[in-house]
Amino acid sequence: MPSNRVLTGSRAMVEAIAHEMRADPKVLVMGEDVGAYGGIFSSTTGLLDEFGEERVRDTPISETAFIGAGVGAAMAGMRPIVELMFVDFFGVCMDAIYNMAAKNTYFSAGHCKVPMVLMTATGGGYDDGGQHSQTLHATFAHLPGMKVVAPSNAYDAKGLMTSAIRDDSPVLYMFHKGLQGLAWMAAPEGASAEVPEESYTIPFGEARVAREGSDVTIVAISMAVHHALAAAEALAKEGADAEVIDLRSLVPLDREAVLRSVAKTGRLVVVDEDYRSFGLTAEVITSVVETDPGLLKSAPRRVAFPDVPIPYARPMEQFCLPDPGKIQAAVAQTLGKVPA
Amino acid sequence: MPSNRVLTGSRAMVEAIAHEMRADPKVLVMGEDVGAYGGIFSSTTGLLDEFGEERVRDTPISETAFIGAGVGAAMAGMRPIVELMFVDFFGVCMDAIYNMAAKNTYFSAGHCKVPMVLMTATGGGYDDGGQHSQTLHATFAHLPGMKVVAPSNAYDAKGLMTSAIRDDSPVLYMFHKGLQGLAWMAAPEGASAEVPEESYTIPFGEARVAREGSDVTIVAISMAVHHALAAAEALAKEGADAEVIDLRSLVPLDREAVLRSVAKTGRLVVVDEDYRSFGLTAEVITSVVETDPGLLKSAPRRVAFPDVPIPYARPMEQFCLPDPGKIQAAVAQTLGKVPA
Amino acid sequence: MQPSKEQLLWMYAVMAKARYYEDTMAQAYMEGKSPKFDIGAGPVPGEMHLAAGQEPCAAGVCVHLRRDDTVTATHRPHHVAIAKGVDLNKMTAEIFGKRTGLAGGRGGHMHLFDPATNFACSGIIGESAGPATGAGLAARLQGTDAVAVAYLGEGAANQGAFHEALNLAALWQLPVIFVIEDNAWAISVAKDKSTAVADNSLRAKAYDIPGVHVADNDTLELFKVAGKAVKRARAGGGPTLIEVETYRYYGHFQGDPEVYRPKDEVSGLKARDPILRLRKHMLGKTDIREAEVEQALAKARAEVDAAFEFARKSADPAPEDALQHVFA
Amino acid sequence: MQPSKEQLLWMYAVMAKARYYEDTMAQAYMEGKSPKFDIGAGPVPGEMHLAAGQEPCAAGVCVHLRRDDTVTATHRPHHVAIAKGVDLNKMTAEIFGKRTGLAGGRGGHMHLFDPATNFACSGIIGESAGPATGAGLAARLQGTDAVAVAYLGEGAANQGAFHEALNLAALWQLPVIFVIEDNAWAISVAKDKSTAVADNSLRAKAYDIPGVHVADNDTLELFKVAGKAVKRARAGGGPTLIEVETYRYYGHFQGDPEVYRPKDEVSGLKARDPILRLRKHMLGKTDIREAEVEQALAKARAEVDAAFEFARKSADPAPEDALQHVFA
Ligand SMILES: Cc1ncc(C[n+]2csc(CCOP(=O)(O)OP(=O)(O)O)c2C)c(N)n1
Ligand SMILES: Cc1ncc(C[n+]2csc(CCOP(=O)(O)OP(=O)(O)O)c2C)c(N)n1
Ligand SMILES: [Mg+2]
Ligand SMILES: [Mg+2]
Repeated sequence: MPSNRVLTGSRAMVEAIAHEMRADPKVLVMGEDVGAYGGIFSSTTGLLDEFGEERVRDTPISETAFIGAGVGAAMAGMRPIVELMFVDFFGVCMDAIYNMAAKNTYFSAGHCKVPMVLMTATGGGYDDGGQHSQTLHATFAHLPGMKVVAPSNAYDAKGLMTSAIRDDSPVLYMFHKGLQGLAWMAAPEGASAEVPEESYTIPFGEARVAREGSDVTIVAISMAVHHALAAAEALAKEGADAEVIDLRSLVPLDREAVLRSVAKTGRLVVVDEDYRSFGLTAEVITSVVETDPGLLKSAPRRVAFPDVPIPYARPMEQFCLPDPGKIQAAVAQTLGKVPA
Repeated sequence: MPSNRVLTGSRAMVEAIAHEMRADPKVLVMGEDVGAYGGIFSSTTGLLDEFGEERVRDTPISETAFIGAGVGAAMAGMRPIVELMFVDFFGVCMDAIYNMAAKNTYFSAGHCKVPMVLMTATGGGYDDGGQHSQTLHATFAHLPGMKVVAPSNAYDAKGLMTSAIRDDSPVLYMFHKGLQGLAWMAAPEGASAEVPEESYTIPFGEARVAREGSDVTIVAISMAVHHALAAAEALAKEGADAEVIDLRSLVPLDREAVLRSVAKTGRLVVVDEDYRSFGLTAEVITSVVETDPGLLKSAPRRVAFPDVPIPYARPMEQFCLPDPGKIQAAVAQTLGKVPA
Repeated sequence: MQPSKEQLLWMYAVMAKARYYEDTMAQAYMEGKSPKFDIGAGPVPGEMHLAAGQEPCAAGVCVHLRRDDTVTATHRPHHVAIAKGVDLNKMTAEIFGKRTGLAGGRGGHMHLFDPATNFACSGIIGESAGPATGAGLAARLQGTDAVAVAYLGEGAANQGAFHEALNLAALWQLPVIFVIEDNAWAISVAKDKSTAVADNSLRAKAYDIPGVHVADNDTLELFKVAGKAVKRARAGGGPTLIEVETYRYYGHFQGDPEVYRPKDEVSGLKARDPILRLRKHMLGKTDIREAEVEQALAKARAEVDAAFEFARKSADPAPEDALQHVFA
Repeated sequence: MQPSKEQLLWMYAVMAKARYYEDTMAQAYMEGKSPKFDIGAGPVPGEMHLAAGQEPCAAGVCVHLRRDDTVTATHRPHHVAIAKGVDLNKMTAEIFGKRTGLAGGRGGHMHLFDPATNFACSGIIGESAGPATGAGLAARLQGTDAVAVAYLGEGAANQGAFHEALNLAALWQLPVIFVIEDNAWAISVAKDKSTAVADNSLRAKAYDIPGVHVADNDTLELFKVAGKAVKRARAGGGPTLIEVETYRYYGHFQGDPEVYRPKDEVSGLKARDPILRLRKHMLGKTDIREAEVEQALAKARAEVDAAFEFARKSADPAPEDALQHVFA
């Protein structure tokens, strides 16, 4: 693969969508500002020009209607990709998502399929306040019937999107704004990646070992993977060798990958930008201890957003967000370096 | 207290509401069929007759509007009690709940208060299908800014409702249909209870030891408490002495009570009617092990609804629901009686 | 536009079948639930919303539909499912929660899904509007002249989903017909306690589409109105909103104490029963013979009896099958 | 109904203050964000939606309001907050994310809450409608003649919350005025690509309430229309829906590439600037003297400059204070 193929997350997403739209006339895109604007977070840049207004549809601010329409179109043989601009807006349209898209397959014993991708922007760190900065991984992963994916880099972004579009079940595709490589928002090094031009898929439920290590397992997803990797580098200098697991999807959840790693390291830190309680961190930790609490040589730690709405002022939001420093501190605790 | 004061859950709720309405003209009730019908699950029986149409308001099927109106009325000095008929319907109005009611206090640094009670019916077991049988505890407990309570008996139902109405923060009051003591739906013995005539409060975040025991801790909430108690009785016959903790509220969550009990028993089973993954069971288990994994002598177990939509047919729904037998089996595993 | 003899007989048969279906279901549902009503007992699980009295809404619209047209119905779906041609055995078995049901008992009375006839329904008020709009969009993108019909109760016309879907369908000029079954009640809440306008068809003005009101549960009038709307939609003329004044004979659900409505309301309505009125019309105003009508009636009843027989005889699902079909 | 001299001067001062506020904010916002725009840099955090051009919507309505009346605004709230009398220092400090802000920096630009003036706003489209309806209900239950005003953009008129709240307010005849600021755009989506009717005031028919359209961003016309609506609401006459044709000078948010709108659109709009038109009216058609106008202008600008000064000088919040005030 030519090394000039380093793409941003958004370019990678768009490439996957465009490829599927070329290959399959049943694929269409709907959402607010997905046309001329190209998606507020550049998730649809250029699609209108190539595919036209019939297949790339700007919608009114009517999430209940256009996501419901996505379900209806999917059941009628189309493969809609629908954008919910910010995941924070789920509250105005959750019924169409969790009670319809996610359940119609079950209610019909699989006789009806809902091959819809709902893509939505997540995450904070750029001071956008409490209704535009949430992650809400667990809000969706807790409810049955949706596959839930959250890529951490451009390579996965393309492969997971291709898999999502080809999946006959509804897939919630959660992309972190800070990983899109937008000209106007800082992104971590490593969010952009070499991306093959040809189409490829990444299976759901297969975590990726982002960094091998032997002393402690750091489990993360989406943006948190980059914080985990940065922490691991810093820890290496202190002589601690951390393994970093990128879950890539919440549903299905690759519990085996976590167990394999913890069986090796005996120590566990789980990092998530979503709210702390009743979230991903608890699910991962419980998945380990319910299998065998003996695997853990020390108390597991979670690094997540505290149970408070997301504050607007930078110092307060940064205080709450996971970051490499907080992860290092948590790892240090699991290593018994500091009092828990 | 006269022993002829054994009330059903619904009677106890209504008594608390009526008492507060008499004491405080700011309290009103809004929702679908809360007037002449008295609430589909008898949560408002008789209130219309006593307080009239201005304070007991039947609404259109417009949850977004009337819950949003509840928020506005609360911020304008009223103390609305709003009913969402089934918790399953949250999808059409979650924005008003989690983005407004739950966040306006924070967004105003407490200068604005939202003293609203949102009461809603939860739970299955009577074959009502996948859009009318959910529990969804974690869906609300995961999101900051709401207190979330779920009584298991009439005594708690009254005390928690009184506390909820008097609280200056939004409170989600989740009552299980099967605990209401409805003439047309079976309820477990123990759901009805002796209830003092006079008004009293129960603080949020204080779990109740429903049964003392020394061998294993069974943590539950709402309907699951009754399954846990039944399992404990059966286990006693087999010589296992189970302690049953009724959490009573999810937010705040009484982690200390769980830790105290597990410190004594060394074994943990968590029971919840809500979906299994990313839920209450994982949060409780993690709260223990992140404090000290050494507390556990065996792998903790969860008994919860599997990650599938709720099936309609009785044999399939019963297969999925927590029950005493499943809890006994889980306890047996923690006691090492059977291979995990 | 006058219905042909075949259309009249078809509508009559559908309405008679739907009526007999609901009356039969009312009986079956109460088995094991009386004398003391216990929702968790008896052969028929769950809640039960019956549509006796509302048959015109089903027959008068679906008579104009093809198999490839989509219908999304409500929590009160039986009459519409029957009119759309959903397999009566599988549907009844589903309502009985049996292995042979449309979804093997996973969905149930409020969740009848039949890809063979493009029929679906839902237990959430207003949920029919979005998917019908999407089916209309699919037809347009697939280049067919199929249409979609969304059924809603008059109570649903105050749900946000109704507004959003009508605007979207009108904006995109999609082939969707929105049919409001105004049975005057949303559980215990009367229309004038829920809706700021007396007639929901007025709301079509908010979307610049045709809105038509059909009074007095009139099958023949609805036949005309719906025929025009379907024709218009097929021709690319966009959506229509129709409100039908209809009657609800049973309670909101079986077991409804009905404390909220006057005891004599239903008897008053039954005096204008739409099936009897249609029969009267057929025998009085057309050359249809009583024998033909009786034959249609007998056939309809036989099919219903057979369906209940099939459902009762069918096996329960295996409990552990609850775990299947979460994903495609 | 003609505005008094005081009312004219008040509206002019509010509009001039709002305009100067937005222009000043536009500058401050870009500090540290140019040459390369980085949303996370500079003294002003987050997104920034400015309302320059939309001042009539704020002044022409709020001139009729009292302190005890409630206003719920949108994600584009500054002009309305200023018209309602929100403390400019605290508001600006909040937008700068400072400790001295309305909420100590927890809320920010889209979440300005001021119990002193009963003002609130929100970042979710349509979220203003429900709470205003509730404030109207509270006024009625408390026996006062206070009213509530909900602001919405024209794009919000297609959100379910809009429909539900209008029906509820109309049904209960609550003292609520719904004001749609039609600035022709919802981010990049033009009104005719989002809304099936050209004029949202038509939608009042769906709720049997008065609907009024105010053309061409006309402050004086809106003054009349809003005055009537507020009077009606105070008198128990129920809600009114008003759509105001207004202008958006800046992009949707600062940093908006505006690829979607013709380059000359804004210059065309500015030729009809509502503040200049109001000034012309005051000087031409009333006995208000230029000196009075200039004085009002100078005072407004001084207040804005002082507020920015206050905000810039104020301290950042303590990071750990993020954990406070989740509950009352
Ligand atoms: C979003 C939502 N809110 C409330 C309910 C509970 N509910 C079920 S049927 C019903 C009344 C519906 O009235 P209408 O739309 O007129 O239909 P009808 O029952 O009269 O056929 C209500 C409130 C629901 N299922 N979904
Ligand atoms: C429910 C919801 N959907 C989408 C958005 C994203 N969004 C923010 S502003 C906006 C456009 C709003 O247009 P309009 O209502 O006309 O107000 P304007 O920006 O023109 O003042 C959109 C789509 C949102 N904040 N909330
Ligand atoms: Mg009805
Ligand atoms: Mg606009």
